[in-house]
Amino acid sequence: MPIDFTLSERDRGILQNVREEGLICRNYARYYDEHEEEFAPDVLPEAATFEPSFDVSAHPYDKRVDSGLPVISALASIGSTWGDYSVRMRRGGGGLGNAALSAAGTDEQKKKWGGLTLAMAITEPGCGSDPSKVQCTAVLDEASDEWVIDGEKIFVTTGCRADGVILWATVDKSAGRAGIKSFLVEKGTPGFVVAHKEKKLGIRADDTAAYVFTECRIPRENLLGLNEEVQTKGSGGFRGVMKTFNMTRPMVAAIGLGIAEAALDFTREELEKAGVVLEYGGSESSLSAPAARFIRLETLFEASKLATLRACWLAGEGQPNNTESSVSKAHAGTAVREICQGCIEMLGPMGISREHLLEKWLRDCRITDIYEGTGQIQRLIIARDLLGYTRADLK
Amino acid sequence: MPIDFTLSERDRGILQNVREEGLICRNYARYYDEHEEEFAPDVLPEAATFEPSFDVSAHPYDKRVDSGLPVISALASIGSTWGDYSVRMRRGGGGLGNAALSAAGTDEQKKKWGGLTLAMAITEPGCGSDPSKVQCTAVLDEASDEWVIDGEKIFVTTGCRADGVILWATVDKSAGRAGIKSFLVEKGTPGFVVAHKEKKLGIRADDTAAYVFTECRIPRENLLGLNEEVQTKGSGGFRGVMKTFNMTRPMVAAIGLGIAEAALDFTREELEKAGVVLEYGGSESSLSAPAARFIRLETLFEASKLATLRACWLAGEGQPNNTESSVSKAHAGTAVREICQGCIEMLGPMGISREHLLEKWLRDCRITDIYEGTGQIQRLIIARDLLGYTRADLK
Amino acid sequence: MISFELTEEQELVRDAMRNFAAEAMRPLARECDETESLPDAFLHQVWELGLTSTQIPEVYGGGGEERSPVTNAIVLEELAHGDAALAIAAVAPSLFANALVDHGTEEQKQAHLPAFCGDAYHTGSLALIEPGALFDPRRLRTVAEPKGQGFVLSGAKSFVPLGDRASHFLVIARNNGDTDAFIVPRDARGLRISETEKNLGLRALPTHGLELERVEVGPESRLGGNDGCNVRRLLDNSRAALAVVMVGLSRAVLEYCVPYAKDREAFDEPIAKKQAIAFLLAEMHIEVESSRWLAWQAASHLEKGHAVTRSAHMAYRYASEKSMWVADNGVQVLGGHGFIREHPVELWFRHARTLGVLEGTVAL
Amino acid sequence: MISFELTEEQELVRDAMRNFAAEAMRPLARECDETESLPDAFLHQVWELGLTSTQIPEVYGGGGEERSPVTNAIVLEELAHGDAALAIAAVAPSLFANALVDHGTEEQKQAHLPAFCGDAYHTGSLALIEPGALFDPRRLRTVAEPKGQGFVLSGAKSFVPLGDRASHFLVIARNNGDTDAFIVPRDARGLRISETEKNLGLRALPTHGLELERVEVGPESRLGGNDGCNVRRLLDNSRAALAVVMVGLSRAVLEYCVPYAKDREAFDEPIAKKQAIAFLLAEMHIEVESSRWLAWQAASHLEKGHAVTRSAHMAYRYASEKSMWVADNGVQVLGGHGFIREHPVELWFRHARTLGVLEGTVAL
Repeated sequence: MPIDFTLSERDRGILQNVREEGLICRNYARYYDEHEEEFAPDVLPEAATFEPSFDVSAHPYDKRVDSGLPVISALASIGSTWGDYSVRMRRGGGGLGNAALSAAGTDEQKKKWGGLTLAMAITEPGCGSDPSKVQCTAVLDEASDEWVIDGEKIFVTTGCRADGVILWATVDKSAGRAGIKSFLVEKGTPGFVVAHKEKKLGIRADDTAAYVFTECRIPRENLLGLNEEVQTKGSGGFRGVMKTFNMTRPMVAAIGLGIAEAALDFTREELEKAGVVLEYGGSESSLSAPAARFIRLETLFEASKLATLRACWLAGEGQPNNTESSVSKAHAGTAVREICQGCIEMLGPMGISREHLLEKWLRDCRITDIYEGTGQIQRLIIARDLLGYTRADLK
Repeated sequence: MPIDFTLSERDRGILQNVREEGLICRNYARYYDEHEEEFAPDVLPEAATFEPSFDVSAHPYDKRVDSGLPVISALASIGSTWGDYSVRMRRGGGGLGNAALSAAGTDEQKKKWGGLTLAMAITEPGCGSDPSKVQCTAVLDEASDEWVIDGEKIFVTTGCRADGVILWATVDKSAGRAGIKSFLVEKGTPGFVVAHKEKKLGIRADDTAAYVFTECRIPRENLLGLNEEVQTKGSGGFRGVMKTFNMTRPMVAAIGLGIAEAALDFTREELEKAGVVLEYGGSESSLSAPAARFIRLETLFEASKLATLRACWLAGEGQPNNTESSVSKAHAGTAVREICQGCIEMLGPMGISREHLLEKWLRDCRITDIYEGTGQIQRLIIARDLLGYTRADLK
Repeated sequence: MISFELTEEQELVRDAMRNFAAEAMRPLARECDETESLPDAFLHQVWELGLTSTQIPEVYGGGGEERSPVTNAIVLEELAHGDAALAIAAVAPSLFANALVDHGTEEQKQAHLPAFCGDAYHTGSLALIEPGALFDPRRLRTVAEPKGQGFVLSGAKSFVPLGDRASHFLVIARNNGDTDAFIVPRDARGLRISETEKNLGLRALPTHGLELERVEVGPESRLGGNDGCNVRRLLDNSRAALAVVMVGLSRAVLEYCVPYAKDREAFDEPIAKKQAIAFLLAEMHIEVESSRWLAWQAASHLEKGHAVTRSAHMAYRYASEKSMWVADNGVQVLGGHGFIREHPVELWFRHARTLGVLEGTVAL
Repeated sequence: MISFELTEEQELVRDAMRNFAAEAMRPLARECDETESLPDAFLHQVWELGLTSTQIPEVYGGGGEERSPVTNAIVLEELAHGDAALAIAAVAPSLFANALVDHGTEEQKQAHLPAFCGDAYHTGSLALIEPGALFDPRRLRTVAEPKGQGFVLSGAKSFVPLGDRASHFLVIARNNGDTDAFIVPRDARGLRISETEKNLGLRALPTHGLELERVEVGPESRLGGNDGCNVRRLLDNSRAALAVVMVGLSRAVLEYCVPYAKDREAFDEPIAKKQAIAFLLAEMHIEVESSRWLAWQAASHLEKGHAVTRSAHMAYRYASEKSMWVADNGVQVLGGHGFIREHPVELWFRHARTLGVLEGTVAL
């Protein structure tokens, strides 16, 4: 369909639903921020009547007028985390592992596990942003047709509350990055232990876990995408694994943007209460300092949101979006930091009070530029694509 | 003397003189910008009665109350280029080669050549910021006690109008950076040709030349510092050459800051004429957008100026200032860009009119972050010092 | 729905304009800037593309093609990628013609549109900006006072593009609390057109100052007649269009820097292999792309007749900030070579800062 | 003359404070933040350093040492390098005492200063900030109305540090066009002190809201007596001091990140060897240094009795912007580890954003 930036009735309906639920989540935001040891309930009482936000299949979809699934998912993520990042995580379907499943799983796998909340486990104590250093192993036991997983994972978002996890493990260390595959492990599988829960700057109600896998056996068909072959030539094999990022990166961007939008909306309201006039279409010179600053931040948000929708739209069209996914994540990663810091600075001392959520949004949003590949990693990916460089050319 | 940020009577007298001369230079600024093929006269008629700005020796110096030579030189540079960068260059003594001479020359050399305007020639067509790639050679002819120079230099600031040049040449290519030495070549020496004059974005009246040296013979004592030994062990030899940068970098920062201060002063005046109120001591929230932005830019200027004075003060105390020199240049390099761009944006369309000098200041200041080592090179130097890394550790 | 898909037709026109820009504009840009001249031959060549006339209704002699602000944004990005100054000269007639088509009375259309459908380059111009610091398009000082059936215009304008050859000026003025646009012929009594202004960038595009000393115009000069017109929308359109120009410019910088950085060696390898340079290029790419989507969004709002003041404001401000950033860092990537006039980045640097304060000179 | 030279005495005191910060503050910081508590033992320990009492004239029981705002800046940077929240608690008494010394009448000095020269930690506090968005210290809403010889204070304050233990508050209020400071005892009638506020950072430092409901105070409560005092200078001093705190904080971040980056490996080498990380560290260093010189300049202006509003404003705003930048990028250098509370960078990130909006809580 031709270039278009308007939402259909269905789009708006979904988002309206998401926002309403978001506002309910927001009621619990402070409580679970201050009680990080507790988990928010799966279903908030006031939200019991809502459809799960991400079940877009509940809405009849007309491809001639409605936004595609990746786009509406990103918009819904913005809407949910606008309510509250952490409490939102309790409303199934939105785990980062689910994005990976939908990007790289077979149709059967999607069907089988689509209903679970799936975490995504990549980082290990020694590896940080360097996936080629993955030490976690998956060994095929042909006798039992099982994969045997051993290793540790840290910084697993929603790791405690998830029903299962998609993790990266190597099936052949000598093959380097090409040996890395994604596997699905359900909670309750023997040998899979949640070892530790992190205390964090933000997103405190959304737990971050450390996992230990010890001779953990999973069915052979739990290999995401079912491609067992190790393509040592070229990086084709690893690219398959990386593909899981092509939706998670814009989704992470969207999650951050929802927080930033909450900060902007709160700040706009406070500024307007204080008599600040926001005027568009003129020069900055006639505006007050907070009005000019606010409009700049709002513009930054809008730019970041469009970059994210662009990456999602490409995914929906089945077009490659590796660069665009990194653009969206890199853009949002810095934008949300600047927006939340700026909102606090504009409002002054009230911005740092825990009587309001603004200070929490600053803390929550800060993860955006870190997880699923830091901003630095995203820029490396973009630069390589731009320059036609390999990983060896540009490190 | 203890920490102090006030100027003595002598300091103020020198700077007053420099500013008055600067204002005269400014009268000629537009003309020589638009007539880059012409040279401004050595002595502007209205300025004939001024002492040369940099002849601080004309002022009795009391080390208990007056700022030291490097500091007052930097302040004087700010004052002169506040008048006009390019026309200022016509008033002897200020060439970048002179800073090198004063940092690395013997006392006798300083005495002999101190009165000349000296350019500094480092860059070659193929080498950019990489001094170890210097192809220009100096071969000692023991028979005649002469150095024979061969090679090409580009981007030589004030190269056409200078009385001579300090150039980098290698006496031993196999020794890499350690083989590089600085030589002084006076204009008129056979074999030394000014080949080309660049057309530039800014500082158009300050010529930028390309030199060709063909069997150019200079006296043996024209080796700056007279140290003929090539220290292949360690980088001691090259450090001697690099030392010339320890004053040129803050001087380049100061030159850029003078331009930025001119832009700020012009903008302040126009803002005030237009009724913008600059108020200090309160929150930004009560200011107009241009007032808040202006004060931020002014603050950036002040921070950059102090970083520059700090590097100069260390030089005056005979303390190492390698990192601080790079800090001053890196800070000023970005600050002046932001300041001049911001001033134009604040003033709106009038800022881009050649009826005023603001647009010229934007063009003039842009060189600051490029010559004498780009901002990227400066950050590399700072990072290496900070991390205790060698050039091999951090490239 | 959210969609970023070009139609086949848009892809074709984009490719055609990309070729035109590369062949007919880029090679001219430097000399036109250095000599501050706008060659008639170029204007003739661009006129033959029919950018303006094809979208004018047939009844006034035009091609009658439906006008698509989105398609026009795609075209304008390509032209600006060639050269921003020449691009503005190329599409300046559209601003005037489109304003008439969108807001003019039947009489105004009949009087002015046929001239845009002829064989020779013909243009009007927008007189919006006013001299002095802190110009704000929402706080104009030029006024229109009613006199009899008509108006008396008083004030001063600057940065009026093509003031040397525009047949008419669309003078934006305050009219009793409202803002209106007045069609003023260049030979109007009391109107003085200045010498060509000298600017930082866009030197191939002549701009002029206007002095309006009690210029008396009849009622037919008020765009939209007795009802006036939506000047706000006209200016929003113009700001959105300027955003597109800045996107094209930024893309030109990026596309020049990428091969340069791969080719240029320092410390034994291409500078592109240094993270400091590679990250600058990545950031440029991020901003070129993001600026474009904001500009498309504003164009799409125009196309659908939606409110556009806010989205055009955002597109313009963002592109202004980011095109300056991109061009400034383009200079940095080239180092010393970025500062000399052998490379086009020097020119784009000046264009960027100039475009970023112009508030509007073209239309989609 | 321009000089950046520390005296020998300044070097000694700097080294002593650096040790104290490393040994007595840094190890406490995380737990004090997590538990939102300010240990009396620490206050006692810091009191023994005599930071406040030594500079109070002997006649009031103090050490009578000459006060040097520059030396105090050097001291405060070191304390804040230990922990900003504890540092503020440590020097909060000085703000009150110095205000009395500089601006108080003889009677006020006699009444209040001896308490600061005892063996036990004793403090007053500055009640400057007011609730609500867009607080501006130049546009206060708390007012003092004359009544008889005295005044009636009405309004509300927030972010009053140590409101739980301050014996008196220096309430800044508008007094008939002027601004004045009033010494209000904590048990004044009509004064309500809130529960401890909950803030983003500086959680070890309790802050409180004050409600002043027609608080009647006598003429002796007006700082400076009938002449009033230079409140502007008092606040400038406080902003300059806060700038110094932010310098110490930024330096702490940098000094933590440098060894971390050298130690942490990714892609087979320390992350510090990546230009992207190395340049961030270089930039942090640039800003820590530059912020410090601006703060020193303001301190020097204070010391010499020069005008300080502009230099203190610049020092405060610059340090506010840059300490946030440094702390934010400190988190980035540590990546995932920057986000968890095992490392102090997380704490410094929250401190930085908090300090950057406080406008003033300490003095030099």
